[in-house]
Amino acid sequence: MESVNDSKGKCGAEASAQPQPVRLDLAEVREKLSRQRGPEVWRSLEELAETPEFEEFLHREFPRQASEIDAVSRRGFLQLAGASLALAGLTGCTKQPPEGIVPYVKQPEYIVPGRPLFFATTLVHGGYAQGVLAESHMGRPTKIEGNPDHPASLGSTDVFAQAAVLTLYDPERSQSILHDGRIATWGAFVADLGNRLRALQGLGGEGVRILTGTVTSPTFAAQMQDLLTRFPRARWHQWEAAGGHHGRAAATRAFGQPLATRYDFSAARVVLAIDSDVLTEGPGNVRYQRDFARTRRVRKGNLQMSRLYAVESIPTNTGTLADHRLPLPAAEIEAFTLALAQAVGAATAGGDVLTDARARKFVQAIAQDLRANAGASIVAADEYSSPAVQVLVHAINQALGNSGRTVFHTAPVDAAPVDHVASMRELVTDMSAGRVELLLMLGGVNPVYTAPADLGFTPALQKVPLRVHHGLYENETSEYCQWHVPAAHELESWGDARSFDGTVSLMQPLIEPLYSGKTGHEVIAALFANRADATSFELVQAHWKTLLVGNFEEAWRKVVHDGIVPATQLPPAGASVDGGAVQQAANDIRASLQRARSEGSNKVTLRLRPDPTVWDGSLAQNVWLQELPKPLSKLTWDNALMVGPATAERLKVSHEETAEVSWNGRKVQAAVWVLPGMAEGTATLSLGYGRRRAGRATGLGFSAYELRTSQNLWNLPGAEIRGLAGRHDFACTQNHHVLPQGKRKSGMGEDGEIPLAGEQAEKRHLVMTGTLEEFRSDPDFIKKEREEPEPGESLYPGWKYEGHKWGMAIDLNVCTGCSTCIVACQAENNIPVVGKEQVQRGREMHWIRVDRYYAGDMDDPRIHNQPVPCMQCENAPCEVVCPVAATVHSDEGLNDMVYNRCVGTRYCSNNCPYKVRRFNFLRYSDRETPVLALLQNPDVTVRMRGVMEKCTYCVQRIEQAKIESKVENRPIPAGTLQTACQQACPTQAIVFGDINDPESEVTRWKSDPLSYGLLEMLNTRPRTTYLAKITNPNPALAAGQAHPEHEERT
Amino acid sequence: MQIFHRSTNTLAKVSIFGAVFFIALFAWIFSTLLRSSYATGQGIVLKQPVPFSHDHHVAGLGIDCRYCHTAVEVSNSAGMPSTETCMNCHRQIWTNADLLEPVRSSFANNTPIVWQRVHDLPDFVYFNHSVHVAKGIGCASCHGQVDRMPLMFQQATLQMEWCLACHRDPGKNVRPREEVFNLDWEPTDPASYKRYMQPLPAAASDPEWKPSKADVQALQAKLVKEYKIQSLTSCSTCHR
Amino acid sequence: MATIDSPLPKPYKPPVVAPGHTPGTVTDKISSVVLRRTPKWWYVGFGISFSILMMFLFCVTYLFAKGVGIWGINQPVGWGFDIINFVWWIGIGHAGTLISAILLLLRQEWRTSINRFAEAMTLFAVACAGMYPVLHLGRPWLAYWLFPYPNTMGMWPQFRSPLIWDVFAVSTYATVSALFWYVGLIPDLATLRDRTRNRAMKIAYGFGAMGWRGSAAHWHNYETAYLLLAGLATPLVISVHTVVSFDFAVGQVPGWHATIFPPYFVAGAIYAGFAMVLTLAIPLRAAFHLEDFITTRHLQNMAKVMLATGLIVVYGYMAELFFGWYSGNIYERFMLMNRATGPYRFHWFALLLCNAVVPQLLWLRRFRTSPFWLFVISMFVSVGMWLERFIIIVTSLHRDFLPSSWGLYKGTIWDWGTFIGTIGLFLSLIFLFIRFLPMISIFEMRTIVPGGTEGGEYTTAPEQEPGISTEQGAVP
Amino acid sequence: MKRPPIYGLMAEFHDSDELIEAAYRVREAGYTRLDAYTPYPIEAVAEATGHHHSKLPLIVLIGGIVGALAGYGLQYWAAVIEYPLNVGGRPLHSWPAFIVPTFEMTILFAALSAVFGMFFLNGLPQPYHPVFNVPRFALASRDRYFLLIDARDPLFDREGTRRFLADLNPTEVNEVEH
Repeated sequence: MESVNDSKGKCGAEASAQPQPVRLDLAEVREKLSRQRGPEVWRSLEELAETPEFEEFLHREFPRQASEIDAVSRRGFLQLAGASLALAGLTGCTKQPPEGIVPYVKQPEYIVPGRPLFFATTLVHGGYAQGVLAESHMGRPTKIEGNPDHPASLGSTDVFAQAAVLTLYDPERSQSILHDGRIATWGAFVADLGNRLRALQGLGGEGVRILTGTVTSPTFAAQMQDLLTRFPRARWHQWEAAGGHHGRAAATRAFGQPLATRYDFSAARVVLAIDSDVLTEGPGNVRYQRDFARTRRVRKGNLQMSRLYAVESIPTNTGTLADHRLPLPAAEIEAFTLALAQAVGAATAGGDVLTDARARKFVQAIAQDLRANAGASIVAADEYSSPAVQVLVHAINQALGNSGRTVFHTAPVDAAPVDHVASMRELVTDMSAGRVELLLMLGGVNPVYTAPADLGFTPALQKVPLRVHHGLYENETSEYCQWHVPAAHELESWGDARSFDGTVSLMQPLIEPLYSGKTGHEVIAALFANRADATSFELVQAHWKTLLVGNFEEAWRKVVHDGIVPATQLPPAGASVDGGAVQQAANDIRASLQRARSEGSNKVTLRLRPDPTVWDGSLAQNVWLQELPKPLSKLTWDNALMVGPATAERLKVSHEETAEVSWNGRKVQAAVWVLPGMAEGTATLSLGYGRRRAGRATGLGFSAYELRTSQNLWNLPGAEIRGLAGRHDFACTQNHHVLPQGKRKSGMGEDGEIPLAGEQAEKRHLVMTGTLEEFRSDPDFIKKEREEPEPGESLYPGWKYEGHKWGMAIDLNVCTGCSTCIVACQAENNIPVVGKEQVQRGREMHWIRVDRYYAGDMDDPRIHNQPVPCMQCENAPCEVVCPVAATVHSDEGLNDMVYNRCVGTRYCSNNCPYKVRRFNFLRYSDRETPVLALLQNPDVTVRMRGVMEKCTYCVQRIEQAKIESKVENRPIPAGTLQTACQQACPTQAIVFGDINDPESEVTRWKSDPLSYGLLEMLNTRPRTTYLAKITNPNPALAAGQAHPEHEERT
Repeated sequence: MQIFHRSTNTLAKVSIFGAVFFIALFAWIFSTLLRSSYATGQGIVLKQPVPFSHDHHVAGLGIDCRYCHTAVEVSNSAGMPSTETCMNCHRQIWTNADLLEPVRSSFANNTPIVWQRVHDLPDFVYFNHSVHVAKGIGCASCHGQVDRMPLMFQQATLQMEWCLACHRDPGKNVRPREEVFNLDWEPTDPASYKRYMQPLPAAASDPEWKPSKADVQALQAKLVKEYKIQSLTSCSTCHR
Repeated sequence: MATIDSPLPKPYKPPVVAPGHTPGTVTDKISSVVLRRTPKWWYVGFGISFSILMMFLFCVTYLFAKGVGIWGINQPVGWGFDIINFVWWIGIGHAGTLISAILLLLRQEWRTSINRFAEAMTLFAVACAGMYPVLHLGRPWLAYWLFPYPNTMGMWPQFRSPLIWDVFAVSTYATVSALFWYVGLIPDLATLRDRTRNRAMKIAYGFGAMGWRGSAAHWHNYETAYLLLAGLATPLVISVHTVVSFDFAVGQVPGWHATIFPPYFVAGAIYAGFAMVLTLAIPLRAAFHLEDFITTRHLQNMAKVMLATGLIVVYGYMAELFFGWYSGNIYERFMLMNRATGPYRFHWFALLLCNAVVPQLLWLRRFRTSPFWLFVISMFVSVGMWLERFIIIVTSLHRDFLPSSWGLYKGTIWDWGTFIGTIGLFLSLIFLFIRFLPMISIFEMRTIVPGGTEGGEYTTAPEQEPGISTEQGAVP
Repeated sequence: MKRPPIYGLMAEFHDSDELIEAAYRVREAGYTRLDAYTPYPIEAVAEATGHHHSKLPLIVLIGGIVGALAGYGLQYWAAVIEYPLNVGGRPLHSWPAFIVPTFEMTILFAALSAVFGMFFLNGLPQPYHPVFNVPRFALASRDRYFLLIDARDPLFDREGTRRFLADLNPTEVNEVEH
């Protein structure tokens, strides 16, 4: 497509201009290195990385702790030039600059100028597939939606999928093949490696090693098989930093083979999450959320509701939804699991392992509840629990007869289910022994940064004569490689991958590779099958030619169209847990419990987790994810060493204080963040930060990998935390600010603001809650709490809205706080990213936010999530005060915001009781970088400096739907008009529609007795309303754990 | 002692009225400038790579608008013809006219022709062709008698007040859907009037009869009803 | 007050003008200030103020280049120094018109010697205030959209918005006080025209005097016009700060949405205004030896007005607290608790100290009659009134309805630069004024000295005031 | 009537009472075209010279009314007729909100008509005036009081009037050139 080619040219030119400085720096170094080899020189490279110049350069690349005065000038995209350009931008009566029209030379028949197209394709995260529909405007992918036909999506997505488009256009992506830091050609690359390989081929590929992440792509697997037959002595290693290591180990122990486990939450009446965020993390999370939500939608007619227990050491989104949440230290959780296993007869009873009375009470109650719902319950522990715990969990599910009903064990989903840790260890030993001639690292793996610290990967790597790195970005690893090959983004390439349940879905390109990236398929084919010109299209199609049944052309066409290959879901495998393994697990737990309990009180268990937004660090350069407030902590642009208030007290460390974490002689510095709800004696630090070579993400946060060893991937018992004097400025979007005096009260934000906020939130009935029991006994119990003013209370008569009357309802009962809506909104509405320094000043731009409130005891708080978009008030306080009528009501009751009329008094924002308006204090939207222009949604104005903006209910979608209905002279079909947040929401917690239509879903929700509006007593008459959060406590526990909501409303 | 000359008295008095007069004058100049073709680009012919004549192709050869502007009925953009569209004919005719060299080379080298946009709305305005066409707003209503334009120019001011004028009273510009692409359609032409207006006024039987202003308004009122045309002046109708 | 005779034996009241003055002497004395050679300290003072003004221009340039993001404002706190300063200056800009208009209607002859520069101060304060509504805009180059004028967009201002009311109120106020001031100046300009020996100045003053010659007929229309203007300015001056208070009272925010605001703001304005008049009058009086005309009587009366309005303001605070408690509205209550215990508690206590505690000293004559103490106290009041606006705007906004959106505000160096910069502008204008125009209304002074029709009060001062240096009028 | 050789005769007095006294005498003598000049407004002088009513209040009243109508009219037309918009669910004609600008417009127009009305009635600006030809008239803006008899007065007689004025014991009598 011409337009694409054309744009591609531009971007190439522009973007290669941008990161020039770093290239040059390293180029010089590499030159030196290429002349004389040897470890000492490499060390000098690391030294260079520490030099002030380099540091200084990094800071230029991504400024941090910007000071008061020139904070602004430091922000790259705010040059004066820009400002003056902006002046000419949106003003009412300026003369337009001349504009060209570039029509096609030959117009593809399927393209209608101005109309978007949707293509089914696949995005891969941690090796697992999520089927998506990509929206393409004139050949530019601009937005990702879920693929309704795909089992891992059902039309929704997670945050990573939503943010994928940004990575696609990211000007920081590596843009050309590099040889020793100098730009080289694909031909040269193939030639160079070809020579080496020919030499090695004689030896059957001795010394050829390939390192990838988790691979589920059938085509790629087949290619590897073929490769290993041609090069029998070559080895394929895998390292997925945040992969399913414990899970695989546990399965192998329990079933003798690395079976995969998946759940069917729609069939579960009782769910117990053991130290696991099973609902919102992992390959199946979107599907799981959808299924689980189905069992929680309490409405007037429908009082069926599942029950969720969460026993966890770290507060999770799953925990926030739980009817009963029990915070326990990691070791105690293991004990808890053992006790539970004994209680349900999954493990042989033998001595009470629990010391905590409350835990004991929980075990009894839960066990009873589980037994009562045998076969219709799920006990879930995820990757981060020890294998022993997971073995017991398998046993428990089996004992309860859940296996095969709600819990399914299938053949492994990944193509080569090896133990990644072992695989890495083998690789490193061979490298250090000099047995590796050529190491080919595919798919953006970054072992220099992510490999277990104890293996000593980096020094070993330097013993390998030829090192090749292939990935989207240059990173710590590519720095150590002679060859770097840019990878093609999923949206640029053909491919295939399996989702959590094994279903294969197809990947098709929406745009030619912007930065001439190559897919893994192509690299393998070029190097090992002598097919330098083979395209991934040919390779993928060739692979499926034999496998698709029926007429290939039709079948292929259908597969490409639907995005999924039919009947590829993995069937449940009958598997039984080995009794010995259970016994073994029990003993292990007893042993570790011994150790834990004998331990000194100054020790904590440090738990490592993948970061909720940047995952294992591979997404660090995606600024949407960086600026996305992390669930619960609401941190942006950083990770932190999280501890509970009590623990912080005990360890004498305070909020935002830098501290030293030491474990087994390894030390890391990190800043402390006091997080309510953390279990006593537990600390957590997420992976993915402290990158040394990651463009704009360089130097953000603290690297957890330096503590992570092959033995302890997730749990580091007996870690020590020592407070240092220093301070770290975090950027948090809720109840946390840089204080006037720059001082901090220990923990809990300024002057203990966080508990105060929680207390006020409950006083003000912002999140209305109740129990299923209350609802059953009096369906109107929420109504009675509402402070809705009488219709006649206003001096003025109300407005009548004929025709459409748009409204939205949000079901707090199923909102997990996963924050997908935020990124979806950002992508749909061209919402700019403002950067850490501006977030610290409280200027983030997200149109929808997820409010989080803690109430009660800060060590075991009640946690509420509440998504807050614009309320589209009928009596909008913002409109009355706008002097220029830049925000007024539409005939359909939308609170229109007209950017081009706004003069920026900010009066509307001051007067908005919901504080949902966002102001362009500076020039936030990047108009300099051409490639980012391709990302913009053409149906939404890109806002300039000095104007107000806010949620519009995706008015561009509304207008499009209306126009189509008018042109085709038919009503808008039900369910076709969705807002971006609604469409992306995995639990379908958001519905939007026409309130004047009695049949519409939104009308039904709003007429439910659980429906209420935020701050109704202000008589703003919000169009966005909420459904109260209903919990289903276990009577046996409710007594003990007097349910908060009672006193809350008395 | 005397400081000022006699004449200053008159001068001083006049200057007071003069001030008022000058303020008024500047206000008038300002508002005319804002509406001048300098500010609006109205009536200005832009230099195009190929001096394409709508006059020749539409009036002369009778090519329908939609032959080139293919998307006008289905999309917000009317769509610009691809080089291929031009070549469909110019493979056969005027195959070596110098004027058409850019077209041929574009087709040969597969490089798009870059036209100058004549009707250029600000980026914060979202206009949709398909809905206007569907509601019976003729091309001529905004683009003027394109078939009388040897070289294309912008006929209307395209200023907000101009859009509003029609959005507040769409009846003025509505015409039968069948006539949307007929650039010369005349509401007062008896033949066409009789075709679309039911019931006809009694006088219409008279062969000499011509529809009066009132008759035309009656027709437009009928169409507005029939096409369910609303007066849309909400901001989000155009600004998103 | 001064002229109302009480049945009780009259206590000693210092005269409004020291004895021994005649129309001639007052004319010479006051015009001499303008006609004499410029004193050294004037250059120094003006130089300093002007350089501050230059710094202001620098800040504004940077502001226009970068955007309001260079200030400390943020999501919950959308208004900061910009609107605080606006309200503060507008408040200060009330004393002048009040003194000249209301006191004129009340026949307070003591106003005569202070009204002229009080009016000037009003104009300059309004000029400073008037800039902020433009500066605080995200897109200041579009400020003209706030005025109703026919445009190609077919758009008009949104007349329900208090900001539009501000536009009308402030521009009207600026115009009317300018006219009032100028009309008052005409006869004095004539005086200067006849006094100055410098040809250029003669023309300049003559131009301003419009050929005024003190004809009886003219005086008659003139007096009528002046009286009518006073009558119009009085409701106007009250309306202006009422409208400014609407900016907040019309809002929903707890701490803004209060019916007490209009009276409480007006009182506050007068309070601040008189404070500023004193802050200027006391040094000027000393610098130009005007003790004869700005006597302790004036200082006392102004002090009394300050005390009275100060008490009204304090009543406003009390009322707010009471409403907060009595309404039982949890948002109101929280807002007040937050003022007293939240992150800005120190500002709040400082405010109470400056506005409520310190001015109570004015109950004592010793402080009322001591220029030094009056100067100090009025400084306190000026600071206090600025803090009051800070409390109203910032502490109300930073923690409003949704605890999730709470924030903090802190002015940046640019906020301070702009604020101090406007003070530079203000002082520069004041310096120019005292240099080139009579800072006391000469013709009105003539009316109250012996020989003047209304005559002075012949109460004798206990100690004789220093003699007057008369300078012969310029008669060729 | 042909232009008399001089503009008139001007007598200078030392204080206001003498001036008032003189003014009455002049009018008793039947002079009608006379004017007095004083350093500050003196009601009695206005009475004496017969200038004691002004049309200004009426002008101001009219100005005020026009302002009020213009103010309210503008708002009503813009908000209800020209571009009716639903602003925060308030009715198009939200009269309470329209009061403030109306009031301000009233004051503005009234004030403007007061000032310009005064200029108009006083015939200002008039930088040149014959009286300035009398050197000592500069003191009229200090502490001297002047009485002028216009030469166009029917009773005016250059010598006679001069003598008549001299009898009112002024400090001097001056002829005023055109």
